Amino acid sequence: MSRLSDTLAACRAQGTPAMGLFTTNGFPHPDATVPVLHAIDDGGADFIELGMPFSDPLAEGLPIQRSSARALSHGVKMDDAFDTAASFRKGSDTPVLLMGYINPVLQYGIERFCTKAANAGVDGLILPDVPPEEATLLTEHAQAAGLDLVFLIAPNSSDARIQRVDELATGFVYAVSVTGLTGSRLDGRGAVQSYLKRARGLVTQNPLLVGFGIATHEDAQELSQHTDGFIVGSALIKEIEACWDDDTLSDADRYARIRQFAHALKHGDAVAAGSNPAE
Amino acid sequence: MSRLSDTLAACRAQGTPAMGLFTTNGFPHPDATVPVLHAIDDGGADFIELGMPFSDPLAEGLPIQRSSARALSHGVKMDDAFDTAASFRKGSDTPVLLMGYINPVLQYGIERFCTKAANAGVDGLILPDVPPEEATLLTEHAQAAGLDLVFLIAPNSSDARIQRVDELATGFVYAVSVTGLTGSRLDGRGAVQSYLKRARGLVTQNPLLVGFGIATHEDAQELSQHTDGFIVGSALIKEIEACWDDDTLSDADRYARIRQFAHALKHGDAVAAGSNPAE
Amino acid sequence: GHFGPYGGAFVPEILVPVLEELREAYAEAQADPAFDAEYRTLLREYVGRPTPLSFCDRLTDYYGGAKIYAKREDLCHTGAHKINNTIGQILLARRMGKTRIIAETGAGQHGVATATVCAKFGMDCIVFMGEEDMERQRLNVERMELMGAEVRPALSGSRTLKDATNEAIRDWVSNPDDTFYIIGSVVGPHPYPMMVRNFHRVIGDETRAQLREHEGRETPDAVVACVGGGSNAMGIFYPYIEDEAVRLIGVEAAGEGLNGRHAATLSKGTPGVLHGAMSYLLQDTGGQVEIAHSISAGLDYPGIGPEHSHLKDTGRVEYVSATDTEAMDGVRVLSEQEGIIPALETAHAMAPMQRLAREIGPDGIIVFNCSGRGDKDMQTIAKHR
Amino acid sequence: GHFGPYGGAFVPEILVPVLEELREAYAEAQADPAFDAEYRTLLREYVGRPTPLSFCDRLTDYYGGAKIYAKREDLCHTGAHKINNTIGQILLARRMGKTRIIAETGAGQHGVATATVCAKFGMDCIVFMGEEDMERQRLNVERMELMGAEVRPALSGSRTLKDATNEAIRDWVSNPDDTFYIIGSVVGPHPYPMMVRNFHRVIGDETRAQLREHEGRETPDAVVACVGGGSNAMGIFYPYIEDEAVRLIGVEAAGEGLNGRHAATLSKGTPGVLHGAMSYLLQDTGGQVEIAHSISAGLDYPGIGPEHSHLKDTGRVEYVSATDTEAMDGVRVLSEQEGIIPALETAHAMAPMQRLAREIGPDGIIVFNCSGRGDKDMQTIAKHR
Repeated sequence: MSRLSDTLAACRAQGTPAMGLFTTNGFPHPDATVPVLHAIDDGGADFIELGMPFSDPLAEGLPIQRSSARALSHGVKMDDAFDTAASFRKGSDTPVLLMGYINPVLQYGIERFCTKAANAGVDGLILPDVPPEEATLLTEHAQAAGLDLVFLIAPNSSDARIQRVDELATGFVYAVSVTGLTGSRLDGRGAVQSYLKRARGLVTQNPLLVGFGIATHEDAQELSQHTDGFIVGSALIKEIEACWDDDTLSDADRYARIRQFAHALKHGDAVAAGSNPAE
Repeated sequence: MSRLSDTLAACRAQGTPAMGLFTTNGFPHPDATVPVLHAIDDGGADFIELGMPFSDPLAEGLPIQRSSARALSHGVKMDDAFDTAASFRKGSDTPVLLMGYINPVLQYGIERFCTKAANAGVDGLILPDVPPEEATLLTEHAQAAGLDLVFLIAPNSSDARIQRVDELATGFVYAVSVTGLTGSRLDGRGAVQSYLKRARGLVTQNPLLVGFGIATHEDAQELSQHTDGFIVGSALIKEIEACWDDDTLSDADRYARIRQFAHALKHGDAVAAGSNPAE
Repeated sequence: GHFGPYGGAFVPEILVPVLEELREAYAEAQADPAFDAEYRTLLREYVGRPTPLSFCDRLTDYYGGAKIYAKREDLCHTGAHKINNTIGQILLARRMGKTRIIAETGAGQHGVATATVCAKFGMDCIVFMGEEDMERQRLNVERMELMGAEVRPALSGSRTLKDATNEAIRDWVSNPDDTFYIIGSVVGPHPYPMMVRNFHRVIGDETRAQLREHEGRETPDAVVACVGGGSNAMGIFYPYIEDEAVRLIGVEAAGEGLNGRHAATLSKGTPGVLHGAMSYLLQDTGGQVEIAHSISAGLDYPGIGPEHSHLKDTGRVEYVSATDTEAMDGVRVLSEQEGIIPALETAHAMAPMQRLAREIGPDGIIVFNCSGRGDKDMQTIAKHR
Repeated sequence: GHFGPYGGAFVPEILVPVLEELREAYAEAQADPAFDAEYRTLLREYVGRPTPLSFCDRLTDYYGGAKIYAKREDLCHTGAHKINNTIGQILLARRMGKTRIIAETGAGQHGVATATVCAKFGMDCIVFMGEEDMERQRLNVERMELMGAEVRPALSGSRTLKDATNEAIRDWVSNPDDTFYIIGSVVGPHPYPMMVRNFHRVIGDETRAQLREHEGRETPDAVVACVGGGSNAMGIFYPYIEDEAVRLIGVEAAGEGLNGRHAATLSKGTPGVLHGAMSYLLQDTGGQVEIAHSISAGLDYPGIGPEHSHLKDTGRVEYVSATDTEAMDGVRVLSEQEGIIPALETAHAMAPMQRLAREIGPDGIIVFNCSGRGDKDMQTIAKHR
C-alpha cells in the first residue's frame, strides 16, 4: 500500500471525503509554491496535486492555463518540481502527485523522471493526455519507482471502460465530473450524480475521486456523495491569483487566506486556522 | 469642283505646298476659337481642320486629347462647331473641314449633320475612325450636301488599298506620315519619304497631303516633296496651349503669336505679320 | 463582321491592314486542326477544363423552384473565364509571329489572364489600366507585375477601363507590326467579338455535354449570365442560340439604380460607336461617352459586345439588370448556401434567380454561369457587408 | 494507430470514446461504396477534380534538366488541396449525425475549406484562429464569415495555429456529443493522420493515371512537396511509397534559416507529443513547445504529421528545407516562367528543383505538388518582392 492509498483509506475509515488540492509549480512565483503547499496542507488537504507547467495544456480551462503560462514565464523547469516536492516533503507527510502533460516528461526521460520523482517524495502521477492505451510507455517505470498512476474516467466513458481504467489505475480513479475543461461550470447536477453513482458501482479496486468544476464546500459535499473524495484546482488557482494580484496584502496575509480557503472547502466554515493567521 | 479642290489646285498651280491647320472647336475656350481660326487663316493656312471634340479620341496623341478634354469641359456641343464655321465663313473663304470621331456625328444624325455643316459653310469631313469600309453610312449624305469626304492612308497601307482610298476620297487623300498617333515624333525619315513617294505614284485622282508629326517649316518642306501639301495639328495646339496658359500675354499677343506661328510654318520665317501684332 | 446593324471595324486606317492580317490568321487557325488541338490541350492541362457543372442543391431549395446548376468558371486558372480567351489569342499571336502583347484591364482580371499566358509563352506583356483602377485593385497589379508584365497607368479621361482601352488602342496604332492586342471581351472591331466569343463557347459546349450526363438533356429551361462587355454570357449563350426553347437571360449592372449611376448599357443606352464597333452605348445626347458605375469593376464599362446588341434587338436574349445591393445579396446567398464566393460580376446573375426558379418550377432546370470567384472582391464585399 | 513509434492518441479521457466512435464510423464508411461514390462525386462536380497535371515547359527549360510537371491543386475550389479532406470529413460528420463542426486554422485556408463545406452541407461552423493570424489574414476571416462560419479568436499562447488547435481541442472536449472536429492536416490523434492522408491520396492517385497518359509511365523519378503539417505531401507521396525507385522529397520551411527562427520540424525537432500524437516537434530541452516561424502562415507549425516522422526515420522520404528567401524565389520563378502564382507554402517546393532537375537529367521526370494558389499571399509577396 502506498502513502496515497493509506491516506485515502484513512479518510474512508473516518467517513470523510478526501480532499485533493491542485496548484501549479512555480505559480504564482517559484518562491511561493512551497509555502502555498504548506498552507493548503495546513488548511486540510488530504493530498496535493502539483502541476508541471506546459506550454500547451489542452485539457485546461483558463485559470490553470494562466497559472501554467505564469509559471513558465518565471523559467520553471522539471527539476524545480522535484525540488518543490522534496522541500515540501521535509515538512509534511501529505501525499503529493505530479500532474501534467506527457511531453515534458518524455523529454526528461521517463525512467529518469520516475526515479527523480520518487526520490523527491512524490507519490503518484496524473497525466491527463495519457489514456490507458498510451500508458504502456509509463507503467513499468512508474511501478518500478513505486509511483501510483492515476487514470481518469469521464461522463461519456462506458461501463466497460470504467472497469478497465479501474484495473489499470493505482492510487485512485479520477472521475471527471463534466464533459469539459478544468474549471468548467457544473451543470445538470442530476446527470453528474447518476454518472458518479454508476462509476461508484464499477470502480471496485480503487478509491474514486471526483474533480473538475468544484468551487465550494457545497459542491464538494454534493459530488462526494458517491465518491471517496474530491479534487479542487481552478478555484484554488483563482484564489491564489486574486491574493497575489492584490498589492495591499502581505505574504503572510496571502498564505493565511489560502489556508483558510482550503479549510473552508473542506469544512464549510470560514473561521478555523484562517482566524489566526500568525499561528 | 469644291472650294477645297479649287484651293488645292491653286496651290499646286503656284507650286507651293498647301498648308492645312488643325485646331479643336471650343479650344482653348469657345470664345477664342473663331479668332484663332482667323489668326491661322491670316498666318497663311490654305485650309482649316476644325476638330469636333470627343470624349474618347483614340487616334490622338496627348496634345489633341488635352484640347478635346478642355473643349468638352467648356460644354462644347456639335451645334457650336456649325456656329464656329459659319462665323468664320463670314470673314473668310478659306476652306473648312470638320474633323472628328463618328459617334457624336451618329448621335446628331448623319443627314442632319451633313446639311447643317454645309449650311455653315463647311467644305468637307475627316473622320479618322471611319475607314472606307464603314463609310457607306456617310457617303450618300455627304455627297448630297456637297461635302468632300477625306480618307486616310498610312505607311502600312498596301498599294491596292491606297488606290482604293484614292477612288473613294474626295477633296484629298490624307497620308498619315507615321505609324502612330497625331503628334508622334517623325523618325526614320527615309522610310517616310519612300512611303510618300510610293503613295504619290498611286494617288492619281486627288491631291495628296501629309500629316501627323509635322512641327516645323523644315518638317513640312521635307515631307511635302512628294505631296501637295501638309497638315499641322498637335504643334499648333501646343502653341495655343502655351499662349493661353501664359497669363502675362494679352489676347492680342496670343492671336498674334498664333498668326506668326502659322506664317513661320508656311514660310520658315519668324517675321511677317507676327512682327506687328497690332496690325 | 456585323451582327445585324452592330459590329464593324471603326478604326484608324493604320489598324485596317492589321485587322485584315488578324482575320486571315484567325481563319487559317480555325481551319487548322493543330491549332484547335493545342488550344484544347492547354485548356485541359493548364486552365483546368472542363470546369464542373455543379448541382446547387441548397440553392435550389432556397429559391424553391427549378433545379439550379452552376457552370464553374470560377475554377479556371486565374479565377475566371477570361483565360479561355487569352489562351486562344496568345496562340494566335505566336502563330502570327508577334512578340509583344498589349491588353486593357479594368478590375484586373483580364490583365491577370493576359499576364499569365504571356508568362507561360515567354512574351512581353504591357497591360493598360486606369490609374484609379490601379489604386483600387492593387493586388491584381501586383499579380501582373509578379508574372513579369508591365502595368501602364491610363491617365486620361475617367482613368478607368474605358480609358485603358483607349490607351491600348493608341499603343496598337503606334506599334502595329510586332504587337498583338489581346482584347478582353466580345467587344472591339471585327474579328474580335466573333473570335472572343468562339474562344469562350467552350463554356456552353461543355454545359450541354455535362447537362446531358446529369439530366439526360442538353438544354436547360434557362441560362443566366452577367453581362459587362459580355464575354462570359456569349460563351455560355452561343451554343444555345438555336435552341429557341432555352430562355437566355443576361444581367447587366444597374449600379445605384437605373435612374442613378449604373452600367446598364442595353437597358439604358443607345446605339453608337466606341472602341471600334457599333453597339449600344451609355452616352449623352451629344454622343459623348458616359462614365459607367457598378460595384463590380468588371462590369463598369459603358459599352457592350455588338452581338449582345443584336440579341437584344431580336429579342432572343432577355436583358435585365441588378443593382449593387442585389449583387451583394447574390454574393451572400451563394456563399451561405453553396460555399461558393462569387465574383461581384458573377453575383449579378443571382438577381433574377428567384423569379425564374418559380416561373420555371421544380420540373425545370436553370444553369447560371459562375463566371469568376470572389477573392479579388473581398475588400469591397467586406466593406459593404 | 501508429506509424513506427509515432502517432497514437494522446488525448483527454473524454475524447477516447469520441475517437473510438470516429474510428468505427470511418471504418464503416470506408467499407460503404455509397460513401466513396458521394465523396468522388463531390470532388468531381464541386471541387473540380481531377486537377490537371500541367507540363511546365518553360520551368523545365529554366532548370535545364528533368521534365517538370505540376499537379495543380491550386485549381481546387477554395484554392488549395485542403478541400479534398474537408469534403471527406464533413460527409463522415453527416453520417455520424453530428451537426456542429469545429476546425482550427492558421493562414485561414483550412478554415475557408471547412467553412465552405459547412455552407454546402448547411452545418454550424466554428473556426478557431489565433488572434494574431486573424489580423494578418483578415481577408480569409471575411471569407469564412461570409459563408456563415463563426471565427473565434484564440487568445492564448502565441495566438497562432498551435494555440488555435489547443482551443479547438478544448472546445471538442467540452462538446463531444454533437461536435465533429475537422482537423486540417495529417496530424492529431488516430485516426486523423490516416484518415486525412486517405482523403488526400486522390492527389497521388490522379498523378499516376495522368502521368501514364502523358509519359506512358505512372512513376516519375521524383515527387516534391512542401511540408507543414504535411497533408499535401502525404496525399501525393502515399500512392508512391511502395515504388522504391521514386524519390520522394519533402520541403520544410527553414524560415530565417535553420539557426534562426524556422519551422523545420523534421530537420531540427525531436520526437514528442503535441495535439494528441507522438511525432517530431520543435521544443526546448524541457519539452515546452517552441513557436515556429515561416513567411508562410500555413507552414508555421511546430509539429508535423506522425507518418512523416516515420518516413524520415526509415529514410523513405528525403526531407530538406527552404528559407523564406528561397520560397520568395520560388514564387517569382513559377510566376514568371509558368504564369502560376503559387501559395507561399507551395513555393517552398521549388527550392530543391534546380539540383534535382540536374541530378535526374533530361530523361527523367519530376512532379511537384502545386498545392495552393498565391492570391491569399499577395500582400506578403508584394511586401517582400
